[in-house]
Amino acid sequence: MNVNMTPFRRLPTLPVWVINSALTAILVGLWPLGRALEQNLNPYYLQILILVGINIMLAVSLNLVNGITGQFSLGHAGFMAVGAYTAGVLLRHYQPEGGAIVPAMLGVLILGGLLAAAAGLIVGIPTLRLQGDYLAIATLGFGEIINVVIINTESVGPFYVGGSAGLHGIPIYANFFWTFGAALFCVVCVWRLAYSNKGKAFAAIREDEIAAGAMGVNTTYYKVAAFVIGAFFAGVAGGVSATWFGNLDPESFRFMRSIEIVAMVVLGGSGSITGAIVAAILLTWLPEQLRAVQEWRLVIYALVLILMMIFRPAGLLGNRELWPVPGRRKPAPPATSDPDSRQRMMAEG
Amino acid sequence: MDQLIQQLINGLSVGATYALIALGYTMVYGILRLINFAHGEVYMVGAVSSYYLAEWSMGWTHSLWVSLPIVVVGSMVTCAILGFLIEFLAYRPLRDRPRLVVLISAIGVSLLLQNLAQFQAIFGPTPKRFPELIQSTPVLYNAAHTIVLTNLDILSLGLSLGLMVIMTWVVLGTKTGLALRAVSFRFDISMLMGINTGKIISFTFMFGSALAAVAGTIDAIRYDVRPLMGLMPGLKAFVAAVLGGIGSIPGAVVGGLLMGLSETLVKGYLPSAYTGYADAVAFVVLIVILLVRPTGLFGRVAPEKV
Amino acid sequence: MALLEISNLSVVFGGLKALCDFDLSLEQGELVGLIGPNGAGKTTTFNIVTGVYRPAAGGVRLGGRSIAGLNPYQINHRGIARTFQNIRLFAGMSVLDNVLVGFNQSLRHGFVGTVLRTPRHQREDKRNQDRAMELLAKLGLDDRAMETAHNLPYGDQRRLEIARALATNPKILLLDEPAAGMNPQEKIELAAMIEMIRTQFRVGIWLIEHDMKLVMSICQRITVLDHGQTIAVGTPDQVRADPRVCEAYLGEPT
Amino acid sequence: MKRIAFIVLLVLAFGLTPMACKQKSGQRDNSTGDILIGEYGSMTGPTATFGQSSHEGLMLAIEQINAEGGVLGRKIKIISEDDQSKADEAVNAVQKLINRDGVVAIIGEVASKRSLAAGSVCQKYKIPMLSPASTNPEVTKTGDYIFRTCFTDDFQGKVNGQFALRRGWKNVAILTDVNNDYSKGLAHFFREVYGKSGNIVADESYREGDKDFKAQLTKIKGTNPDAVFLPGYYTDVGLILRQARVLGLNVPFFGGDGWDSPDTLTLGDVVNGCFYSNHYSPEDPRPEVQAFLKAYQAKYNKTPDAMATLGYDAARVMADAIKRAGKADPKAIRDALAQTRDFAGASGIITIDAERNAKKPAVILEIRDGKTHLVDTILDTGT
Repeated sequence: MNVNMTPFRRLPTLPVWVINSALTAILVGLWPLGRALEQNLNPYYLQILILVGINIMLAVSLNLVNGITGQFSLGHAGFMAVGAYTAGVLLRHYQPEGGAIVPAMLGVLILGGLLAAAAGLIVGIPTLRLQGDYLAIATLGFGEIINVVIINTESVGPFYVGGSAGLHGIPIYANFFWTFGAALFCVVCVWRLAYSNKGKAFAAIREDEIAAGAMGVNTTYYKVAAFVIGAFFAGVAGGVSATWFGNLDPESFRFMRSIEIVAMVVLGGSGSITGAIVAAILLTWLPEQLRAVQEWRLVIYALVLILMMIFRPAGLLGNRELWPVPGRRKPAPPATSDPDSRQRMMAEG
Repeated sequence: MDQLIQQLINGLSVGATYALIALGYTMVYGILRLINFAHGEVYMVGAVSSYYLAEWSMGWTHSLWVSLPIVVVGSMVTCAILGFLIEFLAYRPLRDRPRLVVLISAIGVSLLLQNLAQFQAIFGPTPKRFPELIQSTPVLYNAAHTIVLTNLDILSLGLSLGLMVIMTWVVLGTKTGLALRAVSFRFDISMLMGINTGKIISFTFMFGSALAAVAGTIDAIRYDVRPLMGLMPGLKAFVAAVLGGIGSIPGAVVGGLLMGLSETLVKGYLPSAYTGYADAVAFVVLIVILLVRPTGLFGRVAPEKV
Repeated sequence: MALLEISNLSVVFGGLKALCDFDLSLEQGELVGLIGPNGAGKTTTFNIVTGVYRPAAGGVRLGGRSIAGLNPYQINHRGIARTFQNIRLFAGMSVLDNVLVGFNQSLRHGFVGTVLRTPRHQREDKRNQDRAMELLAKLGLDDRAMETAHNLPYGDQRRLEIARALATNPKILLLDEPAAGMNPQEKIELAAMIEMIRTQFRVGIWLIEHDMKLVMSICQRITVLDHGQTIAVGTPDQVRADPRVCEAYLGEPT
Repeated sequence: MKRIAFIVLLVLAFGLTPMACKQKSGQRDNSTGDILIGEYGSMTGPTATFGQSSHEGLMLAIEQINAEGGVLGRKIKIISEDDQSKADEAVNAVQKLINRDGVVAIIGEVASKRSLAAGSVCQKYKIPMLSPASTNPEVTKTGDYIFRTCFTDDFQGKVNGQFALRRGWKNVAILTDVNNDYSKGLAHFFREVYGKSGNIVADESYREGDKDFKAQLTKIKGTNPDAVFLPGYYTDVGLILRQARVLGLNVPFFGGDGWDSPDTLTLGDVVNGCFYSNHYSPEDPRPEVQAFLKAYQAKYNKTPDAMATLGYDAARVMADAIKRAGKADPKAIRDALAQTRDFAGASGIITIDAERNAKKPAVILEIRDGKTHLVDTILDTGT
């Protein structure tokens, strides 16, 4: 037998019920873990930890759209705003207490996600006909429109929205458990979508949209699906952040926020889910570490972005994951999410 | 009626800025298919450098005709050098990389320039009024003073149209322009044809940045100078370029003027409660244009799929 | 009625008739060729039939139902699969994944099933993986299953494209210059493989090819196009004897 | 493999090291050494002008206090954090100041929405927060640890409304910044007072960062107002006035303390005959005012704007409270802050009322030939 020829061999994987129960156990375990952290960890580090959780959700969900499906969206913060305002406005209005908190949280987070997903559907169906930069700029425009609408809305019916002053006095119910529970859910969903037979269609669209269509992949459906799922989790992340900070500023959902999230996806390596997580941790931690250098903070942050792109353009992980994925043992070369082969040919002679 | 005419003048005057910035976008995009996200910041640097040049030159001369050329040419040269450096340091090493990577690098450059400019030692965050080089004064007006056209309105409109003509001539009438068109048409082949593509791209960036410097100088004179002034005009000028058909020189100018007009008319004629939405206009226009006619008004018509 | 019926198909690009009144019928298990000089409109014909372009006039019927104007993926679902003149693999994905995308349309579970990893999802995933490996084995690519597609040698990329098309379980397979860039030995193997596909997968094959020897040796019928016009139809021998074909290929007889 | 090791190292270096050496919140010993006071503000971003201005005033005050020997025999040390003009960043900054640096009190922010965001954190950890310039009435309602040394929007809005009525202006147009809650707040309370007997002929808006206002000004001009209420910041006032004059809109403009800046005074002809409400008049002979103006000029070589004055006063009020508290303890400082009575600040005689707001009269200044002239003093808005 030829030893060098190692054809396809299924990686040993645990039975699904084992994995599913393990995930459930982790989810349940987050509660006591969160309580322990909240009691013992310095609140400043807890704050950063929560931000890490929110950013993981944002980066991983955007990765489904930008990295895996190859649709360049710059409107993620807009979807986040939809979820954040849904959760914030409702919780502030109804002020649930006691036993009502848990179902209320679950309700507003899911509702926020669903409304963000609906926004994703409305934006996605027309704009996903566009490609590359045009899509980017259209989604960016959408984010700005959402911002302008919020600034000009004092209230909707009986609900106070706050307009440009922002929304304040949202009860702070989010904690470690909600944040990382939602993040875990998001990561598991995106992971399973990306690395399943069905999810191969997402990557196929990134690689070659015309060929994917000819192979029977309903490209519009999958593109919109990626967009809607991404928007859903952005909405959930927004909801968590609204009820963690207790207040919302419409300015914090403008395109610079979207760009921060895109930076996480690219820095981690487009298409790599664990990469997005690592980058979300790094890019949340780095600015806090840089507080020591005062006014140089953002200058250094900008330089890190540029240097990182020049010296590690495929991101930290390329499109690999931190550990082998079933059916993907051999690492692929850096994915070029660019449909226009011309860009690739632009190597200097 | 007078008010409408005045609003049209206002709109064209705002649009002239967008047009000038859009010209630079269109050049760079036409050749590299790259949204030069830092272009708005180059415009800002143009304004900042013209501010310093004006301060310096007015320290030893009182003649407008000495000062003005120094300011304009000086800031154009500064920005051309900046444009060259940005391309050389932040984009050129990424030439064969996916666009997303280049875009992040561009955003990095943009953030860098914004934050450097906010340093007290460099410029500081506070808006600064331009030294009194040219005052905005009405030159054409009717008896009731209900229609006013200022010298700066005329200057900015004239410059954007004039530069449009010059650029068209450069692209269509010179040897460099021919190479430029070749590179923009087929990058790979033009390289084989012996065109120094690196040089052409540098030229494009320098030219586009110099145009942004002109816009920056005019706006510095008309309004004031601030470190974050490039953000929104940068975005809106890009929308203008797309509206006119990206890659098209007259398209950029027409797109810019149309953007200015539509914004002004929304502010001027919508009921007060809705004028706050004026900033959304640009983006609504953008999305509609992209959906109805992605090639823009003057864009090359893509091969029709029958 | 034949499985694939094309009648009076026409397409216009910017006033230019790229294809004019094209007719064809193709039965299951048949192998029909489409030849013609460069720019004759061969690939355009494929693009219309597979839904990339919309026809200006004429009908395309598959199994008696019109498929003209449908989206590419819908046409693929109806049973037409194709390869491309310039190879369009999912270059960054593994060979196996390329084929698995072809099975995508046969999946019966939704996104929820995927996320929950329901038993049905697991069954389908496993079955498709086995089928994909089986398919790759038939085309001699099984030992390359885990390689990245764009690392494959040229000939293997062509074969992978065919394997991927077959994964969509087509009734009709459209091959666009499968022998382009192959050496004579590879071409012989290709001819054998096409024959194997025709009999084993029981598909009708419609072939665009420049290599006359290959076309003449395996096709049952041949259509010749020139400037969008059909100039000859018939068996290889009839076509070979047609003076207009010689003229189209060799220029005006002097 | 090397790559993974590299990443793990990165994560360790960045993420886990400080996590490991965690410390419990606010358990720093505050009885000796420098007295730590936190400051957070918009040193960068769209409102950096005001953050930096307020910071300069604050640093001047601290420098003076330390030069005089500090308070309680100890020096005051300011730990300054930038929030990039973002509310979320303000929360992070305050979390760091309280829980990592262990400050005993906090000064900030100039913008109300960021004070509201960070104020709830200060309230939670019971660290007194003194805002130099957040004027939204809601800010001090966050809790009993939140104070301010400036006017509130309702007071200043009503002052301007009353002033417009006293001037006998029948028709007034309003031009607000939609992005700015200060501007919107002032306009809101102005309408409440002026709208009762005056006539608001136009109610237009612009957005922070806009530079061309001709569309709105043309529209306003068409309504022939007697005056225009412009409750914005001086960064926009200059642009707006110059454009208004070019368009031939030659009526008086008036606004709030956002106008107060040397930049406004040097505008020349266009600003002649305009009015704004402010905390103090630079002509005020009180020694606190004149000493501050001189010291500021000496240190920064420029005239202070309202933010610098407010930052200066906030720091002095804070130092005074610590002195009266007798110890650098958050609770004691809070109680002392609440007891502030008739403190002679540069921006007026400050008394902290039961709602933890500063009570001080407003002055109306008229700008003529590059100078301000006191035309009115209003303490009670009577509504």
